[in-house]
Amino acid sequence: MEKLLTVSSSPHIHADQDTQKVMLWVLAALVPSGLAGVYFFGMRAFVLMLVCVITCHLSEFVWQKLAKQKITINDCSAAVTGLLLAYNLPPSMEYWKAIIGCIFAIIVVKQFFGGIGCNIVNPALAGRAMMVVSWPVAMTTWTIDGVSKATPLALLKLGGETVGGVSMGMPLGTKLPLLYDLFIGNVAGCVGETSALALLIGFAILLYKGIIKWQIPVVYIVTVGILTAIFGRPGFYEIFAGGLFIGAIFMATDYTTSPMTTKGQVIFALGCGLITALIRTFGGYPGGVSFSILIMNVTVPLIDKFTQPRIFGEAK
Amino acid sequence: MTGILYPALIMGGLGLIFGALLAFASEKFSVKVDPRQAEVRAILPGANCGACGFPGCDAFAEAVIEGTTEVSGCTAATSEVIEEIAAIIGVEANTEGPKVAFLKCKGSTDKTVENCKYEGVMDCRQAAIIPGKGPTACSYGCLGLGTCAEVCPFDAICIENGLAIIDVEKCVGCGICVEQCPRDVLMLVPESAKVQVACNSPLKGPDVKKACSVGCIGCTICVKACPVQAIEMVDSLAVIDSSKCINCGICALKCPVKCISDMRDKNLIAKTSKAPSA
Amino acid sequence: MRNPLKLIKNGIFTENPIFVFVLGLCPALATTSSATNGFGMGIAATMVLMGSNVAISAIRKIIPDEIRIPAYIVVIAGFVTVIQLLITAYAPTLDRSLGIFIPLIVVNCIILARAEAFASKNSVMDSLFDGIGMGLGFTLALTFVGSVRELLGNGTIFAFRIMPSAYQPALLFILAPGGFITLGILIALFRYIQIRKEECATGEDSAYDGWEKLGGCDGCGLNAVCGGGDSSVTCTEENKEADA
Amino acid sequence: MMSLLALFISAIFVNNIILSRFLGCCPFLGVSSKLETAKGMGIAVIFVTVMASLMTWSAYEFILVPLGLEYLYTLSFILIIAALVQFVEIVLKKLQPGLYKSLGIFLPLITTNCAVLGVAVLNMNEKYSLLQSLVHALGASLGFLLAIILMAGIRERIETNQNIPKCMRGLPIALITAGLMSIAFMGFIGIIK
Amino acid sequence: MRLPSFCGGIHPPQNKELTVNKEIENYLPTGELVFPMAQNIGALNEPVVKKGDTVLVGQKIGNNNAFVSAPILSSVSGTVKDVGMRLTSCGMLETCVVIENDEKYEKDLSWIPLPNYENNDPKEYIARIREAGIVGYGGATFPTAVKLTPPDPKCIKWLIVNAAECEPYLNCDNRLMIEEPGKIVKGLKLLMRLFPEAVGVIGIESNKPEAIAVMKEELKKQNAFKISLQPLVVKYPQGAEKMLIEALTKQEYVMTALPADVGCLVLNVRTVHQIYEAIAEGLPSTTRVVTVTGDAIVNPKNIRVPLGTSVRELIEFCGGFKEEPAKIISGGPMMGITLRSMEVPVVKGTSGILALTKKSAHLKEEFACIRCGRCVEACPMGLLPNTLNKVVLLRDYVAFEETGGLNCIECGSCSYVCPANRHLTQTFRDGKVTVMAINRKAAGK
Amino acid sequence: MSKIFRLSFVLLLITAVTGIILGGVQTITAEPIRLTKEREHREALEITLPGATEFKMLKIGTDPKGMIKEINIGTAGSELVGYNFNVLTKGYGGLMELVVGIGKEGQVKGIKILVLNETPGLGGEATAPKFLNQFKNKIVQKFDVIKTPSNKDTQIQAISGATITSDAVVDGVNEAVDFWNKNFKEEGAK
Ligand SMILES: Cc1cc2nc3c(=O)[nH]c(=O)nc-3n(C[C@H](O)[C@H](O)[C@H](O)COP(=O)(O)O)c2cc1C
Ligand SMILES: Cc1cc2nc3c(=O)[nH]c(=O)nc-3n(C[C@H](O)[C@H](O)[C@H](O)COP(=O)(O)O)c2cc1C
Ligand SMILES: Cc1cc2nc3c(=O)[nH]c(=O)nc-3n(C[C@H](O)[C@H](O)[C@H](O)COP(=O)(O)O)c2cc1C
Ligand SMILES: Cc1cc2nc3c(=O)[nH]c(=O)nc-3n(C[C@H](O)[C@H](O)[C@H](O)CO)c2cc1C
Ligand code: SF4
Ligand code: SF4
Ligand code: SF4
Ligand code: SF4
Ligand code: FES
Repeated sequence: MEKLLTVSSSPHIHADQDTQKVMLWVLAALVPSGLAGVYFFGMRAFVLMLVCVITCHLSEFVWQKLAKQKITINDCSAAVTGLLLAYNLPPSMEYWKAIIGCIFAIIVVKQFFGGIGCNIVNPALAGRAMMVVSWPVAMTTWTIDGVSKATPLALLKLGGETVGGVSMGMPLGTKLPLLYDLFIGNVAGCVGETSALALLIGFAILLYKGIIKWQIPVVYIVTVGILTAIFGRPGFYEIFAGGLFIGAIFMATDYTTSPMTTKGQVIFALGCGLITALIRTFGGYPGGVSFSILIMNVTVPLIDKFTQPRIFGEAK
Repeated sequence: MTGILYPALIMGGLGLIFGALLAFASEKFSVKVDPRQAEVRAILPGANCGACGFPGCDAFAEAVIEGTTEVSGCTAATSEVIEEIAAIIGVEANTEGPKVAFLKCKGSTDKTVENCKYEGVMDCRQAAIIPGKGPTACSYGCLGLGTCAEVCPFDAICIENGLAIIDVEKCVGCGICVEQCPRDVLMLVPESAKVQVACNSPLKGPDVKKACSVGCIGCTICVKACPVQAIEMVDSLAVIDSSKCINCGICALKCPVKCISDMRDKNLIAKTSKAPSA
Repeated sequence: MRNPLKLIKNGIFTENPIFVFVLGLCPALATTSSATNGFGMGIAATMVLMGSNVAISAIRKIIPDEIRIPAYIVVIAGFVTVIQLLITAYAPTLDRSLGIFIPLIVVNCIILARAEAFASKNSVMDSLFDGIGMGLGFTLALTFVGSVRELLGNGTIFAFRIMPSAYQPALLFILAPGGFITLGILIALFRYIQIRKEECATGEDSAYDGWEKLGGCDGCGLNAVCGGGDSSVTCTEENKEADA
Repeated sequence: MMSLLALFISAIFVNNIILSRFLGCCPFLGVSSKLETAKGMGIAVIFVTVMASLMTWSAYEFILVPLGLEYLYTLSFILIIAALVQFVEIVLKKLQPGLYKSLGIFLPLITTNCAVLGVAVLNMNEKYSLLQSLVHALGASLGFLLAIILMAGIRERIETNQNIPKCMRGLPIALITAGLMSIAFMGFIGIIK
Repeated sequence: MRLPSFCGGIHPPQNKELTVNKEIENYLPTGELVFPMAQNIGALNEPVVKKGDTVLVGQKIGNNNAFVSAPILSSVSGTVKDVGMRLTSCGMLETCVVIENDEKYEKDLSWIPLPNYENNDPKEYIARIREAGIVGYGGATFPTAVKLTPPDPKCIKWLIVNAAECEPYLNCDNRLMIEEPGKIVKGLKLLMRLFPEAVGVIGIESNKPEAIAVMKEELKKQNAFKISLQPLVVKYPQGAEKMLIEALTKQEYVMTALPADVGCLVLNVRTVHQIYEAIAEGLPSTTRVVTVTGDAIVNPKNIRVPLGTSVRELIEFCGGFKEEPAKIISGGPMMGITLRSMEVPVVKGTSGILALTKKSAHLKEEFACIRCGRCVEACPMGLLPNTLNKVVLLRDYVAFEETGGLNCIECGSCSYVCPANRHLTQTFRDGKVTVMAINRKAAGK
Repeated sequence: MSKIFRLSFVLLLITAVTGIILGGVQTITAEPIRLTKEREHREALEITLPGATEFKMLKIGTDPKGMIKEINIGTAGSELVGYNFNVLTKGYGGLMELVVGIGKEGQVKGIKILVLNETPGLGGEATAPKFLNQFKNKIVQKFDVIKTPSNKDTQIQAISGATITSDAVVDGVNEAVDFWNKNFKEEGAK
């Protein structure tokens, strides 16, 4: 024989998809909201994204080198983490804080647990939560063009309850933005979370390419809408505010930290929705998306355990 | 004074009550635990290798005490240890001579023919389920993907040139590698048996030759050469009966393809004992 | 009597209660939000440890096995209360920042573990030095963890500003999660150094599996109390001789 | 001041005894590698904590306070807990070997569990009534159960992971996991005002 | 209307167009023919000829009297050149009878149609099927005579013809239905005499419109009112027995049960076809239709080949390679096995010869599982492939069994979809083999 | 039976001895502890009500919200200086206890935070003079929290990132002021 034949176990063909392609599609789906972010918040937002993506990649590379592991930065998952983390930061965030957040996300949350696929909570969200806890002021300050603004959710929170009748020092006459502005993203908020429109375009891309299924985002968003309405807040307005869209579409759907089966995913999304609505209505933070997803991430092993598929032929 | 009396009284009272309660309870509800179990556990090698068939050394110790298993069940224990255990539980130990693992294959990469490329999980057991029981030309020899090295709890095996090399100093004869090897090319042999056939192929000479230059071709020269008739042919593979073998090494000298190992052979000893631990 | 220096060194390095045994985690996590607190806690625990070790060693012969645990606990709790009273009287600020964790020294696993594993088997003097060693190990570990957390989370160590003022401290580290994470990373580092040391010593890859084992029952530290004491954890005479 | 329900919920989630109060960390880390055992430990802790709260509250209110011996609380609480635990253990071993096999083996570990004494001391410090003490004890120990079960679920998943650096396997990674859980649980802050 | 199907499954590109319109050609080999003695599940055959014997087409050259076995018949006339070890498609040297072809194709004249077969006791069919060496051509090569003797023939309610041919690339069943539908329907009718309670169902994936039309026509022509034809969703592995039964009868059965337990018997198209030929035409199992295809083949074809023909001859018959093949596969791309040499014979189980270039034979590195859940979704058996993969690699075979690993039908759907390119199915093969070995050992003890 | 007796006796011995020792230590430390407590208490009162030299605890009347824990009246000689209010208020991390000193005219003379469970670096900054001094010497019916620098007497700028804590402190102060207005205003004006 001229050249040796390859022997292997079946199957011998493979779907035209691999980890890298999946991640590249997620990045592609994130482009519209990135553009919206740059449009509304200026070039600083772009630099912030760049800083985060580069830091994430670099820290993954350095760690894998140090730990003498296989270098897997080609799979681009670090880029997804970095970009999503950047999208979750206020545009005025200092770069060095963002860098620390990225390092935390990649090294502590992802690589300590064994790298891609092994982490137990969403790295980008854990990075963000770490930053919220560490620098709460910076993480809740929204300065656009040097003017401090309030996010729609913060305003909602004030509208919902007046703390001891104290005016929270908002510039006088601040009103809730119009639903239209909220939808296209012309409001204060994190770099990539404001434009529901751009995020929906990303959602469409992901659905079309079969990267994610519709269940988690839809169930999550609908649950939040219904529950907040029940809790006496403007449910429909509510779902476009804050990080719900980016969380539901891009972060709750992270493969590694969401359940494997559709049933499990629905339970997961319901849980996220419930906790988000609770935190938004009663909690100490105006937005509860990141913490809700993190809390539900922790329960994923148990959800997985109790929603195993039924083995063919076996009684339920 | 009450500042000292009261606490003393109260605490003393509490102590009295609880002391009585506990003493009463421990008397009334006492359950016997066998202290020998801890003793046995303490002298076991503690590798938790599971070769004894129990889920770890603790379970083995319990079984020994209960008498549900042989004292010598721990393959990792030296005979002294086994005797010690036997002394603890008061039975006669039944110790055979120590055994070590032996690889019935000499087909290193330079001695065998490569007839395909393998793609898949780099593990002998996984490779052995592809057609031909794995990617090597000979379906009986060592695959060299190192499953045995990975499972050996004593780090006694390393892979060199596509062959598993056993460090007889480290090997305790637990047999785990033998069990895990998908090609059944490892076996446990008495440590004292120094001469072994290092081939596992039952195929006829010409077929063996096609795949490997050091395989047993079934020429029966060794059978004839053996002064004590310890060798017989099984399916054109020479098999040495270690209970008859007197370690004379004549067969190893006579074998035309040199597939009989004499472990006293200088080169070989040098090689196995300095084998780096993986 | 054994070499007191050796006993002390043993407590600080070889058998460091926090980094090796991973015992007494609650105070190690709760009171290390600053170096001062960690240090204070460590000293308080050291006092109790010394006292209880000595006392238990002294009365070890008269305590029947059945009531061993209650008896030890009473002795320990006695010392804790004494320390507590003293602190309230003479160091009220410390009292306030350590809060509930002073009475909780009673249940600090290290103290009972040392009582069980060491004091109940060894002479008074040895037990004293063991108590000092263990206490110092505990104090050093706590102070170290506290310093790291304070540095990152407040920019200071023992309230001295170290970080440049441009550094806005990451509050995370002085809050609950920071405690877990810092301790986890520090223990991992400690182990890493141990593994490296072993590799250097033997020139081989380490078979340092003790760590893995520590994750199980053996690592629980309550082991000594629950009766499943592993001979490799306790500090018995034979071990020491083998050490020497 | 707080309604009982608020007290209960906050003891489980907001002031989770492990993730925000750091009480009972040793068993939390030591006994959480398997879901089954974690469950056993959690249930045993519930039982002992509630019993101990009842007894320590009574001892404090009826013995120590009348005699002005409040400073002896540490000593008497721990004595009560230790004796209680040991007594229950001995009795269980003899009378209910089945239950002992599933729960009893955790009992000795509980004596030195900060959570039990911690809850008793907190009850005293916060001047809870008997009912409040019991609700608080139940909530706190349920919080322990919740945390340890979640932890065990996670650890079963990461336990066998060969990619975790060697020096991090076992306890260090469990501690970091606890840290991440604790970050997540910070989301509950403020829900109960 | 929604076509019936099953849960899970995948949609690999079909690639059937390479040979879908190629009529079945006959090929008569020129070189020596090799007949491995192991060509069916069950007992191994013993050679019943010696070197130097002359044999005729249809003459028995290997036999075993065990219940689960099927004899091996020569497909050519000539002399026995050797009885010895030859490389076979399973990659090992195995006992084979090698026959020097005299190219005369003289028939063994004892092979005649079963007399009066349309009216006599159908039990006689079974003996004929066995003598004709018929095994399942669907891939598992289970001796058909055994399959047709369930403990209680009355309990069989469905006689299912598996014409799904869900494997990409392959077209042999499809072409057979288009070209010789009569024999298939007649064969099924004969079989239905064996099972008076049963109705016949032919399940065809809807991507074979021509075959569906032809078969429908044929059913009408033959007035086969107890036989129905059911188009099925195009989805792999629609042809797997369990999935087919679920699609057609809405019944599931556990791993340890047999189709007969839910009143079904499943036979491949060619099996039914061959049964008819054996009974009505006196033609034993000596040939089979093979699809030779793949992007490395110059001229892909469907060929009727005498068993024992070497793969190299077939490929040369198809014009050889236009590009260096990376893999040559016996069977389909999902379940087939790779050959390490072309010098192996076509056997009863060879449904296709597939030569894939490097491009289409996906050769990529394995990465860490990202828990995407695709494998779970794809698994038609409701298993957790990523978990099973993990436990096998940790050698925790007990966990493998407990997690239901033995249910795996090795369909390869999970590996196909895995974006991390994990070799899932491979590890399950090892898991199944090992667990079964352990259980056998335990049972033996 | 003798075993039970022996065990109980040993335990009795140990506990009793411990009890005696503790009793002893307690007797010794009781006085310093009392003194420390008293000193701290007095310090807090002095800081919040500069000028006063003697303090007397008042019986609390009716406080509908239950926020006022203790009231002291501060005098210098026979001269009334003002009142100290120990107020409980609910912050971010739990209960806070403040001492608010209110002078004769109703001006806030000083604030000290006794119990604080807020986050260090955030709510923890409530003890900083920068924040507390905003109240000093203001006579206001009711303070408000704002987030920008204040320009009115009634406005208190919140600690950045800790609105809840700021609210809590202001609430507490307001409560004290309110109580003073209702009960002591006349007296003070006298
Ligand atoms: C060991 C074994 C025993 C079998 N026994 C029977 C049987 O008694 N009756 C029957 O109808 N089929 C029997 N079968 C056939 C199977 O049900 C099935 O039809 C055959 O394995 C082919 O299925 P496949 O190609 O989907 O793998 C048996 C198969 C095997 C492997
Ligand atoms: C994954 C999988 C796919 C299969 N696909 C087909 C198929 O497309 N066509 C077919 O006839 N048999 C297929 N089979 C085999 C059938 O399960 C079954 O064995 C066969 O139809 C029984 O008929 P036979 O005994 O005549 O071969 C497949 C089996 C498996 C496990
Ligand atoms: C870890 C952490 C600690 C916090 N501690 C406090 C605190 O001590 N006091 C407080 O009022 N708010 C605290 N917060 C709440 C947030 O800062 C909250 O967003 C803030 O009260 C409202 O923002 P604002 O003050 O800028 O309006 C904390 C938040 C986090 C994440
Ligand atoms: C649909 C999808 C969503 C993702 N979401 C996140 C995310 O929210 N945060 C993140 O760090 N990585 C995300 N990733 C990237 C990657 O899965 C993640 O880094 C893994 O958790 C690493 O193990 C996502 C990937 C995909 C395919
Ligand atoms: S001896 Fe067996 S297990 Fe070891 S490398 Fe060779 S084939 Fe693999
Ligand atoms: S080489 Fe084999 S028999 Fe020897 S110790 Fe290792 S696993 Fe056991
Ligand atoms: S190969 Fe097995 S596990 Fe994978 S999809 Fe098929 S049946 Fe499921
Ligand atoms: S398809 Fe692959 S990557 Fe996805 S869960 Fe399964 S094994 Fe993991
Ligand atoms: S120190 Fe709290 S449980 Fe160990």
